[in-house]
Amino acid sequence: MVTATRDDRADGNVPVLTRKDFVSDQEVRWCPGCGDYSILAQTQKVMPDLGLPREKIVFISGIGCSSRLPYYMNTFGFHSIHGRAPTIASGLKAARPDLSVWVVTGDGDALSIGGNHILHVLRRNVDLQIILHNNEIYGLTKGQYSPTSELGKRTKSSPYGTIDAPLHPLSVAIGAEATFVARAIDTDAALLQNVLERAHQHRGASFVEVYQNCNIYNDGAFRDFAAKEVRADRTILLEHGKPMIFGKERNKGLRFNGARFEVVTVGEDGVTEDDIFVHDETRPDPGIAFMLSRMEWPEYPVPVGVIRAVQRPTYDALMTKQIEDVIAAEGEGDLREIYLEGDTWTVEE
Amino acid sequence: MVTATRDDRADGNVPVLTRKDFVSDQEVRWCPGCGDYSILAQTQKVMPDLGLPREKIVFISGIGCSSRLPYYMNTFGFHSIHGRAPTIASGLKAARPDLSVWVVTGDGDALSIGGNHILHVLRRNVDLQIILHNNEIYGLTKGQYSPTSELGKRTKSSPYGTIDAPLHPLSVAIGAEATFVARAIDTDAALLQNVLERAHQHRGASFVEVYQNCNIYNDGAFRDFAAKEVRADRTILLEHGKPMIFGKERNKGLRFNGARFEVVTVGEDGVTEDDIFVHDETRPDPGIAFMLSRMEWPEYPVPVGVIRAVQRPTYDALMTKQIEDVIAAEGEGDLREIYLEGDTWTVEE
Amino acid sequence: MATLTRQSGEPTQQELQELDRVTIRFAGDSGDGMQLTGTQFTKTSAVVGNDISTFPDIPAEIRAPQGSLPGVSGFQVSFSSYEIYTPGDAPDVLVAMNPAALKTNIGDLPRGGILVVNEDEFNETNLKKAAYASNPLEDGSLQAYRVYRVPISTLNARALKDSGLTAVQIDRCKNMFALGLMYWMYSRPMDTTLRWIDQKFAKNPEVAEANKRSLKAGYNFGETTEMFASHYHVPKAKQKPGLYRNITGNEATALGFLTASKLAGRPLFYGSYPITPASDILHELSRFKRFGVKTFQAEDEIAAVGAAIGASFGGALGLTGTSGPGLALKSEAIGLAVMVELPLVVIDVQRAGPSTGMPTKTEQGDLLQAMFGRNGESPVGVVAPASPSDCFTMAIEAWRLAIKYRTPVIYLSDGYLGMGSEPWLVPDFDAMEKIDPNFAPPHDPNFKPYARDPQTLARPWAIPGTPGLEHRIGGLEKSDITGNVSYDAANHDRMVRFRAEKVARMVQDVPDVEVNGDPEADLLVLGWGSTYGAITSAVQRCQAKGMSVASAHLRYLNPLPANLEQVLRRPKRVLMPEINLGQMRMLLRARYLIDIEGLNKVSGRPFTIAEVENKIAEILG
Amino acid sequence: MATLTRQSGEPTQQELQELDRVTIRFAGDSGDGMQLTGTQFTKTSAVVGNDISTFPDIPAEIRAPQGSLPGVSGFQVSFSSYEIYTPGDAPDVLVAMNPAALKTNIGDLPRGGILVVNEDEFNETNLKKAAYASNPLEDGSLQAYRVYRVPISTLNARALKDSGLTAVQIDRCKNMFALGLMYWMYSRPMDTTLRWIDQKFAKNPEVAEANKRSLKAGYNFGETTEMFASHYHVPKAKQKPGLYRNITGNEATALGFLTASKLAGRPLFYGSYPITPASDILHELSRFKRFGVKTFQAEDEIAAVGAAIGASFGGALGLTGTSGPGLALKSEAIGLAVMVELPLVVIDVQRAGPSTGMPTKTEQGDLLQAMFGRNGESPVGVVAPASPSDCFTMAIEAWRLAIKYRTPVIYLSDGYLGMGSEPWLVPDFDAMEKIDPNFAPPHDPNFKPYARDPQTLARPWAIPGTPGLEHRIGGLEKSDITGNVSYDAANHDRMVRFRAEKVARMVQDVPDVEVNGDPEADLLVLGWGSTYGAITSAVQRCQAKGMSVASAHLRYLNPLPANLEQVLRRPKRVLMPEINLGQMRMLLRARYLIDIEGLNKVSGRPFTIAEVENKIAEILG
Ligand SMILES: Cc1ncc(C[n+]2csc(CCOP(=O)(O)OP(=O)(O)O)c2C)c(N)n1
Ligand SMILES: Cc1ncc(C[n+]2csc(CCOP(=O)(O)OP(=O)(O)O)c2C)c(N)n1
Ligand code: SF4
Ligand code: SF4
Ligand SMILES: [Mg+2]
Ligand SMILES: [Mg+2]
Repeated sequence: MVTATRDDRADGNVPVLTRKDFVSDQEVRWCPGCGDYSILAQTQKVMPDLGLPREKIVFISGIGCSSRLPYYMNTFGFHSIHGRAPTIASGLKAARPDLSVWVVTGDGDALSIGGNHILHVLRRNVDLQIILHNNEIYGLTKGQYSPTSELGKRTKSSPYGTIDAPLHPLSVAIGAEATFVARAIDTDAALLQNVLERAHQHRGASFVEVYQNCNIYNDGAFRDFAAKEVRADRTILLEHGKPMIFGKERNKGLRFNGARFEVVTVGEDGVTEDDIFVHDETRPDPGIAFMLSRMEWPEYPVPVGVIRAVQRPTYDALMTKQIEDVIAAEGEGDLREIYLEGDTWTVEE
Repeated sequence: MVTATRDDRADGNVPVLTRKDFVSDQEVRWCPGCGDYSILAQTQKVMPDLGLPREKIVFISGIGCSSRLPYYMNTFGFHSIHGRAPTIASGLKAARPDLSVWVVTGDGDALSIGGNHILHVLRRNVDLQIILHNNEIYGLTKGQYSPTSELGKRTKSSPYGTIDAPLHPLSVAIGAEATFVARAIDTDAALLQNVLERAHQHRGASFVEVYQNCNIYNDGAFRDFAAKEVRADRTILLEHGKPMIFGKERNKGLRFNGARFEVVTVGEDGVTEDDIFVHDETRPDPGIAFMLSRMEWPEYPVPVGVIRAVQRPTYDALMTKQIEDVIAAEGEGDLREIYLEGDTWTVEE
Repeated sequence: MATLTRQSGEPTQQELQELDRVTIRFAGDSGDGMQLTGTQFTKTSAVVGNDISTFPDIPAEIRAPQGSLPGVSGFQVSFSSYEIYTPGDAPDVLVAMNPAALKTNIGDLPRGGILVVNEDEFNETNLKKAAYASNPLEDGSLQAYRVYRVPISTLNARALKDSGLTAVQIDRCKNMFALGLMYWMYSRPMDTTLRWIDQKFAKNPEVAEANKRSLKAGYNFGETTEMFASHYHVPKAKQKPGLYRNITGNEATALGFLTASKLAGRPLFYGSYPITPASDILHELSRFKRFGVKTFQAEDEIAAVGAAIGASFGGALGLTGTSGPGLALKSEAIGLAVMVELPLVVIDVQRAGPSTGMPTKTEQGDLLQAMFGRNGESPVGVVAPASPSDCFTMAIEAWRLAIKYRTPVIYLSDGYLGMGSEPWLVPDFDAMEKIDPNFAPPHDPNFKPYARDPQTLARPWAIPGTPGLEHRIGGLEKSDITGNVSYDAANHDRMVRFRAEKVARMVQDVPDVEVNGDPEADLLVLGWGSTYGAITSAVQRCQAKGMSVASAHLRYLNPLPANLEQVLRRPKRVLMPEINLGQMRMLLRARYLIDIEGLNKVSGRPFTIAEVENKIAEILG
Repeated sequence: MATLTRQSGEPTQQELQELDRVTIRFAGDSGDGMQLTGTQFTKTSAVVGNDISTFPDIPAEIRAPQGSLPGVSGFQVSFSSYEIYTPGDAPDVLVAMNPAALKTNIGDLPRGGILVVNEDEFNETNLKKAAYASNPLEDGSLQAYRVYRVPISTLNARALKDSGLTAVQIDRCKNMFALGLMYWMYSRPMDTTLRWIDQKFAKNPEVAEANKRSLKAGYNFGETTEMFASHYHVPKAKQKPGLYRNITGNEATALGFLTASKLAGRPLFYGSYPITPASDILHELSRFKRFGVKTFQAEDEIAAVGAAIGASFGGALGLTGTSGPGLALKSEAIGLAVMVELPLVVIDVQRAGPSTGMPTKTEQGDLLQAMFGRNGESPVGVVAPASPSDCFTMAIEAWRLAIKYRTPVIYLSDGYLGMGSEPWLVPDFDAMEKIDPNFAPPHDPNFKPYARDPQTLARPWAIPGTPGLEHRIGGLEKSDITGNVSYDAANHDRMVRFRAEKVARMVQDVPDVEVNGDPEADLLVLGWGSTYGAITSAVQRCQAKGMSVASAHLRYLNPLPANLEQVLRRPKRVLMPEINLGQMRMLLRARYLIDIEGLNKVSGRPFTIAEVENKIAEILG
């Protein structure tokens, strides 16, 4: 239950909320061990820090295991239809810029049937947080391959292996003019919370890919690099303004060799920390961010954290501003005046 | 009329065809001065060089002014529905790898309603030629803004200017794993013919953006850099293995400064030709190609020609091969055997 | 129909004849400004007090080569001294500015009709472009008509020779010459148009002056030459007094929805993807920023309806609009709106189908798609305006129902209504009934997302931002009252029937259908949507001839008016004209088991009055 | 229905009773292998010569926590000594492996029914997971049933203690113990299952051995304990002799389409996007690479149908499949196929709607969407299989019609048919009638893309790669014969009527509908699709009771059989049971003006025999 009383809301004061305030009364229905549990938990954890009353927060999802998340959030929620959450969220945010609108989606929901809406919500830069649970499989429909499944994967619908090369969600996003692009891992709670908060702080469309383990139909899809033991050596946490260094010994790094990145070891064959490329999430030109979005284990460490975060006016803000400007310039609309536009005449008694 | 006789076809010999063989009997219905006329002419010009009989060539389009092109080609053609040409082409090519399948589309057809299919046809690398007539407007519906119209553009549907940031078609394509990406200009016949031929030679999905002037609803959209007088200085023709040099005096070039490209003048402040970046269309890593896809006048010259051309097995070839492999390994399917899969029993007389 | 051709016998000395109705069609190249000419003639006729009805005939989507057949643009205006409901079956006068215009329009001109041609344009090249083997002005092929060959281009050029304009600019004025000539022929004053020219070319006085001169030159040409046997006068029509404007269906639709949002005190959100013939509604609404209208040009029709649903979820009036192919794409999302029971209005300006069909042609082919084009039992309200000005009224009605019953309502217009125009008695906003959005109040301890209003069965509209009402909705079946996801068998059956019953109960707000004429007539002609004009005129004429026929018209298609069954049972026979193969007829036959007969035409064109009239005569004859 | 509970009076010493039909439901946690247990029992019963019918009750899409209510999985099998058409209304025996299984299924067990529970699982935690306040085994709430408490887990563990397997592995075998017990209770041989175990665990002899031991242990437990009053025998059913296999509707659908492609000698191309309950068809067809079947898992339903259309254009059998929400998305593209007149088959395995609805539940709610869910006049053929094995036949019929008439055909299955199974008399391919694709020949000088076959009105199928046939098709209205784009009014009207007439003429290939019983009976019960089983059984029972009732069933829905009108006019009354609100009834009422009555249930479940039986009794009683 909310601890706040009506009055401090009336005063517009933000009530003091806890994680529990964001837990709905619905029984959670995911398979035991599913990565979605952690994503839900971290999402509920960061909510109180947003400084918003619950009624100002809306979670909108499509269809998929991941898309059930809104039922478990004690906020407003809309479990819509497959792939269309970004459209509903865009309409809601455009109509109600005062709300904090979150989109929860899956790799199939967002990149298969919903691909077109992702392109356009990103290029319009609607101020939304888009959280993509990427388990590289269709979970809800019981295990067909998805647009992020690796080439050759054998699934119910590809008994002899897939022949479709996968999409890279972050590359798609950057190719679609995304202003905020980040990646997290279901099992890394701290990172995930941080990324979710950054996504909320960003004014514009925030695109967050979360590697999520589907332990039933695609168990261990990310184990190679995301498992606790190897994570430090096989992923790289990007931090703004800091050199791209990773590894247990913090001695591995990324150097730019003129046309692409290469992995080097500081201290070996003359490489010093100065040779390591410094991460700048605010670069206007998305070229470097795009290169980062391509990096895959084992050739590279897998980049996590905020890859790109640039400012550009949001669609909802521009829409509001345009209306304000027009009214300022031409005055409030007068129905009668519009009725009489064009040519009128009077028929006398 | 075709000059070839039945017999040499029967022999599988390719008949000798001329441009006229590819002109259909339908009256062309575009506005006088429309850029589509030139694209049609160049397309008909290159056809004879493909070395294919007409019946092996299919043009599939969506809806839009541009999408009327198939009616004017004396080949097989399908003027389908808005945005869906890539799906029909994918099905046709997968079922009939022996055909040369061309997709003709517009900026609205391909990137607005058809965006999702473009993403997936490119990542699957279906062996198609996709020719996007980009006039940065909805022509057929009489002049609403399109996903490539510049921000703030005033049109019938945006009397106070648009608030949607445009997509960059080539960036979208590269973000979607495209293996062949090129750009041409309607008024540059030689370039356009060359690009069309290259697109056809490429095994896989070839994505070609053609800047096309809509002289009725968006006249002069590309004039600033595409006009004959300025083209040499404001566009750069990318040639594989050659340094990125442009300009009437061929003294301007692109240098990579560590994180992005910059325009330099050879001979000025110590810049020599060796400093100029050499174009390599075959780079496996699409990072540089992506950077090129972002370049816009006036900051940069507008890149034209083939930006990226890499090899990756095509979807249709993989589909055929998978079937061949399975048959080689397991033998031709036997209906009776499949009927009897699982458990059977006999009911006696 | 009293027309010039029937009345006047042999030509006499420029006598002034009185007519009660005239229909003129202006036809020329897209570049000749025919739409503009027709609009001016319409406006002037309205101002002098005739009743008017117009329909433009614009070439298929794009601009074809100058002088070519597909490039022909036409505008038909009918004006009269009595109430009329259609732009007329056939023109009494055809003004053809070039051979192509003649070729494409002459077929519609009845024998003996007046034909005014700009003979200057009948040269080699133009004749070839129009695929004329020989010059129709010479080869006698026009003998059936009363042909007036006017060298309009030359006369116009002469009139403007010292205007200081370029030849091209001068030639552009020739439509004003033609207009002036028609003004003389039908005794119309020029002042309205003269004033309009001044406004339009305020920044360019030279051009303004030229246009005015052309207009007058045309008028004087009629007056001074002996060429014309007679000219005509069409007296005022009796009309409801008040302030009028001429309005197209698409304009009225836009104004209606804008007005609905003001009546509800909630902002209008329009999500749409351009499509002929619905695009104009997007263009209109995007001009209304001053009213806080938000227009969202979506990436496709699915995004358009999705955004509208999102806006409705947020408490705005979520509106989406398209034509048939777009409605097909919206099907799944409309089903979602049915399940989440939010207000939503979907405009379908119908065009000729199936598939891409004939985008610029009209049809009533989407009724069954509107009723049933969704998976599962997915009932929605359906309304259809009967005339261009009625679009205003029914747009407001659509929202009244959608909001009160928390359900999608489909608004079925068509190309004929959308592009056609007629006079509109400008309404008084303050006199209109307000619409109460009736949001669920904050902190309501008894709030239940799917608790229903006992009378309407509507669920609460509980919008985000309202403290204490946090809840989740979605497309999975909902549990009665709580709205939680439910796979319970009995609950599903109950909810399916609730949704059907809720739409059925909208009948509480549907006015009874009226019968024009004897309710027990031998024949009742029943229509819906845009067939209103042709049916009403045809039935009135037959009644005038003493036939036992009555007419009734449906503007609320789902649910149907409560008294409809009676209305259908009283006459001996019922005829239903539709611009489809009998879609509404099927619904009525299934519901009432009455053997309704059909008059069906699917040619992309509206019924002519004569077509309906003949069918009535055939049945009663 | 003769069932155990009605026949046996007081328990006696393990007597062997004869029954003519028994229905058993196995229920347990998703992890307990109930589907497998049920399948084995089914197979054995088939092998011993009973007629069988089964239906699985699988939990909603994803795996719920172990032991929880949503996690319960069930499998119902009915076996008998006479022909049966449904898996039985209610189980005679319920085997509940845990409290959750008991909770969710006990409601369906009739009073006096046999209940076998694994009492070991009725502990604190499990009872809590199942939301039981008190232990039902103790609190007397099960008095109405004949309860057998068997410590299955313990007994099974004891039987396997020296098996060398881990505790977990051992516990996994307990379903075999339950199966063995049921084999004893219904006097079934174990050999079929024993053989199957050996195959399945060939690589793992230890596990095989353990499973076999558990099976036998269960059997012996029944034999040796005094616990069970009696056991039972169900004699062979009279069945058409031949080779049989058990088949689900989705399997039969896949095989039917594969067979159609072989009959036509053209490759099968399946474009689909996964969706419950249609996904299995994609899974099946993707296994058939050896037959050259090409499966395309598309990015969405629109791409799926688009690709199928492209494949058909290329001369393959372009097939696409989905469920209701997906059919909504395919609407626009199906309209394109109507316009270009290419063969296309669209599978809709219907599920409970509207919107996402209840994906795992069955419904007949998409009929009107299939008929009318497109813009404009857009007729298509519609067929619907009547039973799981009939899916094979109707899949072939769909293609036969689509190819002969060059038109889309929608194939309406549903979740009940798709997941249900029954014996299938394996057909002889060589005895089936071939399908002639009848492609247009190369270099035909008279080739015209839209010239029509006088008998079928079909246009030529002229595929790319055929020299001399280069032509263009598309979604704009086509000119008769030439197929060029046409905006001509008369042409459009003609083409609209051609397309309608073409589909109507498919009746030439639609067999007459048969009446089971007296054609002049007081009541005819008419069904379509998956209601066949319940209707047939109910009517047979009522006929046995001497009621004047007959049944007829529709498998061709558009066009309707030529003799249907007669069939409907001869009986005094007609009743139409549908798992929707009366969609087919509406079509028939509109067409024939006959007052057909409805029995409508929309609960996501098939009709029970009793529901139909009672309605018949109510009408005739
Ligand atoms: C229109 C439509 N098509 C298909 C489906 C079936 N469907 C539901 S979820 C889903 C994909 C789920 O995959 P993803 O988006 O990755 O979510 P996950 O379950 O893996 O979290 C599909 C194909 C549907 N519900 N609606
Ligand atoms: C489903 C559907 N929605 C909308 C339309 C209307 N429409 C036809 S073409 C078009 C856009 C054309 O723009 P573009 O693709 O850029 O082609 P262009 O005409 O500029 O060559 C639109 C919105 C349609 N025909 N079908
Ligand atoms: S199926 Fe996979 S993604 Fe879905 S709930 Fe289970 S584990 Fe999670
Ligand atoms: S509208 Fe524009 S794009 Fe279309 S034909 Fe005319 S000039 Fe070309
Ligand atoms: Mg997934
Ligand atoms: Mg365009």
